[in-house]
Amino acid sequence: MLTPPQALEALLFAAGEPLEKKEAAKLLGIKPEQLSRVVEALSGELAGRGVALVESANELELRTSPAAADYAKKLRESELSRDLGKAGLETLAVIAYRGGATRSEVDWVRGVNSSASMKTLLLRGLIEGREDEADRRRVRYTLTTDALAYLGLARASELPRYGELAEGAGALIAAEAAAAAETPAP
Amino acid sequence: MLTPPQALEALLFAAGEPLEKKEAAKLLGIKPEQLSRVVEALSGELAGRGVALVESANELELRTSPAAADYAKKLRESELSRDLGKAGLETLAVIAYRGGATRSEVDWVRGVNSSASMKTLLLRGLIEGREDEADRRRVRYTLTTDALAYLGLARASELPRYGELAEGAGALIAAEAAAAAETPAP
Amino acid sequence: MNPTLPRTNFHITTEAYQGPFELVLDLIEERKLLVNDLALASITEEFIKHVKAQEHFPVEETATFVEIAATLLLVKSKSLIPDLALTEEEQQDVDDLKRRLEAYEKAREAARELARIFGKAMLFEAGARAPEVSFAPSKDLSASSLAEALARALAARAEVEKLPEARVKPMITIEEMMERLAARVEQAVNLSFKEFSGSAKEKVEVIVSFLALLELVKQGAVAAEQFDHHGDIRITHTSADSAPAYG
Repeated sequence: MLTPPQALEALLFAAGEPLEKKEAAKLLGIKPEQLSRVVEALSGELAGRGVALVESANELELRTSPAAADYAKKLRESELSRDLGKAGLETLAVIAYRGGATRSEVDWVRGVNSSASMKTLLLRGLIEGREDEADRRRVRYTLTTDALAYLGLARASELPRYGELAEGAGALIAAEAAAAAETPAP
Repeated sequence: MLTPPQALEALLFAAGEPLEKKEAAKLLGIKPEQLSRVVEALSGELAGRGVALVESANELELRTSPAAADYAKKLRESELSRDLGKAGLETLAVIAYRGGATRSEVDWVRGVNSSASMKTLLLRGLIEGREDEADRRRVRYTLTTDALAYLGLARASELPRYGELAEGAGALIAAEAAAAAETPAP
Repeated sequence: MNPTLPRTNFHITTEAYQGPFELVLDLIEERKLLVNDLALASITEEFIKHVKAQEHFPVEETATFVEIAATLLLVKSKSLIPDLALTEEEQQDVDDLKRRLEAYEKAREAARELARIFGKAMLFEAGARAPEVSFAPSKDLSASSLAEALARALAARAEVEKLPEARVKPMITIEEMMERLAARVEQAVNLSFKEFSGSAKEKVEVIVSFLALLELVKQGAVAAEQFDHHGDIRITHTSADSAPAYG
């Protein structure tokens, strides 16, 4: 009999692609709120192995571990795609370090219209948009597991200098208020 | 730094298919006669887990372990019985109304990366890919005959609001193709 | 700020500034200052010079650059003439600018961190195994659900393309603001003129050149406004938040 973390590993391995957290909980026969403990346990068990668990806001995926990059690269040279430009990186940074952002938040922080950068990131599958749970008229963008994989990170909290560069809740609320004030009701 | 068994695990994971032992030793930078000890070590580490190392005379492969067979089966059933959902239907619609489309064309119409949806549609036998006649490096996806029969259609032009919707998608593709040709990375 | 980070990627001098915040922060960092009133006042002139000199000015952002110039001038005015009382709205503009600059400073630093690691130690996905295909349509699949899905996707795209234009801010308010500010600075100078003692002459000169600067910005604002007749000037705050789901 497999333990829940081992069952999760098997599921993710069999899926071969990102699995929705909701779906994973269902297949494991556990409640969604119990999943985070299983995720944590599996991450721990995989520490120092050749395979790592990558966790985005909505999905889970198995990937080769950061230390294995040099080996795996030999097999998959073609996947290394071109760098992002400055605008793309800034947009990705706002979304990453805020743990997700709406389009107006990105514009607010960068001081320029970020539509073109957002579009490229969406097309490259580095960010995904979903209805904001707090306000269903808005879309909140978060990093995909693919974006984390390009950065060599298992989860957003591993971002470099995360504590220092992540925006506190206060700044976020200010940004929302500012954006709301300038945005007429749709 | 990874140990050789961990590096082997990453290699087999990234390969997906069975890897020749000779090739594995070369990629690990070890002599072929040293491989068996690495294989043994990895087998030991994976014992009782959701993933197992399968060894034949000449090849190595990672597979879900027998103990995890039930989970893999449940996953497969769930993958095949799930609703296609918004992303899946949109992707299938672009391919249907265009009478075939490349991956980039689908992305352009939807404005987001559609790889995951395409994979699902392929797995469920709703679309199939063939070399694009215009450009052999690309794959062109079309609806399978099964899918057309299920929809009760003899040809794409019988789809509801065909003229209007096919034209709308075509216009977006033309605009995006032109933009992609002239702009470098953001 | 980590001084050991390579920053060459972000200081290509031939590249046009993408947005006003980038220019403001570069000017402040050149002077090794922190984002505060003093720093903002000290870079105002330089900012305006850059804006005027920039040939490859991103058309869409002209309005934003002028707007930021106006706010910087408020800060500068206040630093030169402490008697000048800012209205509540003006003070809010100044506070808002400082908050946004702080947020952008972090985002820019974060972007440098991401540039450093992006693609360097990639986590590779599982190798593709040949899929076992079996025909499995779903309950939500029908010719009409396909039509609805495509119509919805096309509508969402049309909305995204359309939204920026919907939020055009009239440029005239900036010009008006400049004029009001110039008038108020002149008045404040006249009022407090007698208080100037020994160094009065110097200070008057500073303020006179500052007024000339204001005049330049006014002209810039007018030019930008005229440009608006030929093409839309877009303000950055879109809430074009309708986008199809990823997948």
